[in-house]
Amino acid sequence: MSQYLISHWGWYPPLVYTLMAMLAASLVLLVIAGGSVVFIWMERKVAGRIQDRLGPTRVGGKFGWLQTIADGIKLLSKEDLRPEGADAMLFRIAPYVAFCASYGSFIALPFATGWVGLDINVAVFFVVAVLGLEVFGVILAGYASASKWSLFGAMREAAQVISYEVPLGLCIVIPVMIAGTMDLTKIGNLQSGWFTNWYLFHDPFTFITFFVYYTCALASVNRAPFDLAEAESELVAGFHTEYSGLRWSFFFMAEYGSMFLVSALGSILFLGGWNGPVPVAAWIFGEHASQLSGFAFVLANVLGLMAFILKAVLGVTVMMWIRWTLPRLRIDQVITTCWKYCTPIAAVMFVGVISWQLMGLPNGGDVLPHHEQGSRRLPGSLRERPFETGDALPSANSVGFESEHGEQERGQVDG
Amino acid sequence: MGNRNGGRWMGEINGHTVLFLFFGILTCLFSLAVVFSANVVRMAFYLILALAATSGLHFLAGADFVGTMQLVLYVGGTLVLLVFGVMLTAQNPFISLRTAGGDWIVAALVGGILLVILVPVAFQIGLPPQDAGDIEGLTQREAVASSEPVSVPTATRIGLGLLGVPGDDVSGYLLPFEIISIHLLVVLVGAAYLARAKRKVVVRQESQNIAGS
Amino acid sequence: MFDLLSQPVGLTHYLIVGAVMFVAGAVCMATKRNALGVLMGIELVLNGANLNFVAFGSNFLERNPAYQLGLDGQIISLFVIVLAAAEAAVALAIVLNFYNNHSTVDVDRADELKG
Amino acid sequence: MSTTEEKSSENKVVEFDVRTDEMLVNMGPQHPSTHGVLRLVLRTDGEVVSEVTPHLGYLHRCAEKIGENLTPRQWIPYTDRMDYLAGMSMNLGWSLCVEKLMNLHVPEKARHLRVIIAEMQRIASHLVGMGAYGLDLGSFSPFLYAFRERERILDLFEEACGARLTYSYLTVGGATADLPTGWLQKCEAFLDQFLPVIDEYHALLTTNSIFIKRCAGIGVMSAEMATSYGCSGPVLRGSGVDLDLRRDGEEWYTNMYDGYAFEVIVEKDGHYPNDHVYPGVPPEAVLGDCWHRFYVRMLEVRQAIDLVRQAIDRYSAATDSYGEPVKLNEKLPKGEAYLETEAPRGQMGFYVVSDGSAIPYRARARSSCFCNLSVTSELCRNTLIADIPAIVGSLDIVMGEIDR
Repeated sequence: MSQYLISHWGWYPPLVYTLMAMLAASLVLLVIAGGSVVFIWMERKVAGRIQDRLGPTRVGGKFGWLQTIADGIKLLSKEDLRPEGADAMLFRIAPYVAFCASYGSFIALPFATGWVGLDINVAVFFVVAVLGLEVFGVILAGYASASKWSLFGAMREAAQVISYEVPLGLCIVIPVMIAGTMDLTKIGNLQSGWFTNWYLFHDPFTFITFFVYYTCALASVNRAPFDLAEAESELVAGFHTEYSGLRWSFFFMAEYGSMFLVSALGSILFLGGWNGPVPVAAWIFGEHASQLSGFAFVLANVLGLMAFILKAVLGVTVMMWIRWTLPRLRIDQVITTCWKYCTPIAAVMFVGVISWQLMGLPNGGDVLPHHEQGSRRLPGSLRERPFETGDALPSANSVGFESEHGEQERGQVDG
Repeated sequence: MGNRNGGRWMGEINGHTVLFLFFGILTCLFSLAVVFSANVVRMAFYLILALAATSGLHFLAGADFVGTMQLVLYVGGTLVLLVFGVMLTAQNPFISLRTAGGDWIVAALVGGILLVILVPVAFQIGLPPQDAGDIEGLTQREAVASSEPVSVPTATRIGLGLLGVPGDDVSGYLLPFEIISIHLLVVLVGAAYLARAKRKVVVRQESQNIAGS
Repeated sequence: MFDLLSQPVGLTHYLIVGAVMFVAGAVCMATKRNALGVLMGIELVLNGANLNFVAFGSNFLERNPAYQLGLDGQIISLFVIVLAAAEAAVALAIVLNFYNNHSTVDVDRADELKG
Repeated sequence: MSTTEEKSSENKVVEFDVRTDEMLVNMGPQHPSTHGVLRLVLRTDGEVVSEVTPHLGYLHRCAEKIGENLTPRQWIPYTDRMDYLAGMSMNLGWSLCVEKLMNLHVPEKARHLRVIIAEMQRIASHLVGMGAYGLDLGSFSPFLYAFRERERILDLFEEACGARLTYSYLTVGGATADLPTGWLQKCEAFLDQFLPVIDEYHALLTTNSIFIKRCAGIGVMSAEMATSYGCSGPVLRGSGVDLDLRRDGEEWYTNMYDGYAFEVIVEKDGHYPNDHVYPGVPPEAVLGDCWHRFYVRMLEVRQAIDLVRQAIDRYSAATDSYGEPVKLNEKLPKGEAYLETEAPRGQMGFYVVSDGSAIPYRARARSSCFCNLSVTSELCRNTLIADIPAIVGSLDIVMGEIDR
């Protein structure tokens, strides 16, 4: 489209590219904003049902589905207050920083094979990295508000998020290690076929890892019982105590964006991403979606997209369920949970998965036959051949890249 | 350089260029903002933005692993630490420490000289050779002057490089890697030790008596 | 020299951004009185240099193939990032210690050599 | 953190890592977890609170002064607004006090009616206390579960007296009206439905491991401390002091519970009466901590159910009157009377002095929550900020009663 505008209409190229980038960016923005509208509505409904009441019922008909929009309009029309002692510039910009971090990580999140904003081959890493930047928005908001409650919230958030990145990273490394790639699209496609191919069922260690991951993800996006940065019974509203109107809603959008993101990431890493529990697309089209083309590819991808969104939304729902059930931990208990429980467990799981792989024990994918003779059967480390020429590989093998399928792969390399 | 400034290049102003300009200008702007801002909290904020924009430049240069590392370690780790430090010491008299005018003049002078040295060097080194025949790899260069930021997997090769497996464009770095690992450990211990100042403070103990009874 | 904007992105572009960062960092180190400001200057200098390493190693840029660093550039910049993290931790510990003992973070006040 | 000299043998020297500065933080009067308009001034060093000073009086309405201008029956609605979560108990306390002055014995049926109402009110009040405590610890749903059941009690009260919050039902001489027909059946139906629901609360809060982590061992108050501060009610019994005015109070009050079988809810030898029904004390809990105060309330709810059931039987068996209230301007005998009753939050005392006219010369209330609140600064010293709501919430205060 850019090329068309330049060559046929003779537009000034930098302008065209800027416009195109802005167009794409606003599309993602709409997805996130729309997503958080749905999630906030969902949260109210879920909370209502959990608490034996109905939740919103009036605005927009029977299910109150316009309630969030109405609230959004109310928020838009609210006065944008700024405390007198606040650092004006930082106070204004902090919500956007938090939002941009949550928003930026969506760039690398694939929704189905090939349907991704930017196909980075270190996507897992990128998503976690950008999501981690959300902490700056919170810290700045807390500092700039010139309120002690906000400062408390900010300091808690900083301590908590930094701590939880360690076990979160360890948990993420495990599926990455099994897959042998950091490319989320590839990790997703490697789990195609029956649900036993999901890394959740890869071996007992990954099964536990998933729950550790979920706990850490919960903590890193500040959801109950780890929502200490905004603990309303202690810190009034924590870091966003002084915010009102639209700026406040940006924090909210960031929160719901991150919630979706971590559960989407979890579903790609452990729950097979866009692959359903049964290989439906493969039955219909005879091939896995990643190998299809044209209309069949789109159709299979739409199926996959639905499965993916379903899983991610399920993850978000469980987060809501947890929030409305459990009391809040204390900050020292949160940090203890991180360093005394999550980190050691994740480390043990890491070693466990390595041993499982090295010993060549059967994994989940062996229980039900894999549909395609695709890449899953290849050993992780050698799947992407690091060098085009085979001469470097003997040394690679000599440093311990052995696996059950090493023979086969080496044969290919030699040939 | 004039001979390269033809219509041929205009067509190659593309998304890559626009993004480069975006990130490059952001980087320069926020770096300068760090210098000219007096408030230490804002300086930290500008630094965060400058380094985040730098990681964008890394991505554009095809070094996506390094770019992500920059985000994780530098922006997400080091700078959070720095902001922590800023907030721990951010008492009113120290938030904005003014620099004397004389210092500014000297610094500007030194900085200007440095810039005057560096920029021409950048032009000399960075430019492609004028004479196409001079260098053997020219055709290859033409090929790699790519128009779109193509994602090339670098992480695997970097990882192997760090494990000491040399490849065709990477050397083995096992020893430096190990040294840095040890270094990090030493630094961690050292920092933890250093930060523990021996300040003695008296607190009342009633509550513990109560707890014990 | 000023038609850089009309050219595809090359090594020069990166080197200039790196130079600006480097100089900004150097000036920052020289002028800031807050110890943490000096630390930020160091980070800028390191990043300016880092950017150069990445640019030299990049296959993407219009450049003289004589300056081909390959992935070594990226690995070196990784080392720099890691070392910068370590350096920041130590420097921060020193600053905090200094703050504890002198109740200030003004480096101009750190002119006595006793414990 | 400026002093470094040792002041007394009680003090100890602590090494601090980072130089920090103390902050004064206002928790309240507008704060989600201060239960009304209580203002706590916290002196904190980071998350650690070194001193808590409660500030009162934001809800002061001169109720006692007003009591000197109204007849006792006219003052009943003002007692409703003291502990507005247990209006019936306030009415009862004042009525009994005035009856004591007048030496007026209520009929047998009125006595049992009062037990039914007072114990139902205790359930309703403890439900709020429990739900709000969940809120203080960040758990939202138990609050609504508690309110769901409380609504049904309020429905019953509404049926009996027409009001849902400020009842003015129990009054000098008995009650303003008899219980409507069918009320007892509804009440029994409620109790049958409510009893199994208590297990839900225990699952959501009492035995929840996060809940236990948050309150076990926090805000530990020894028995000596509790008695020396004049604490009462579940706060006192949570510290292991065996005192319940329903059993140990003045005869004028204990007469009301004559013939009722109940045990005072207090820990003896590591066990609570009836605690076999519910999960027992977790190993982390220390006698006198927040968890015990909470648990005592929960067990009192269970006990109140038994008491209501007994009272319903006796009420149905009684044949005399429900107790006609005295005239609105009934002359009071000259003299004075003081009576403490066991309200849900502790010993609620009323004091009346009469010079022989219909309007008391003095009307005073001794607040239970005021004494319970007075331990706050002692309990909250050197805790974390997050413990403040946990401790203050476990005292279950109502500012309306403290400020009056």
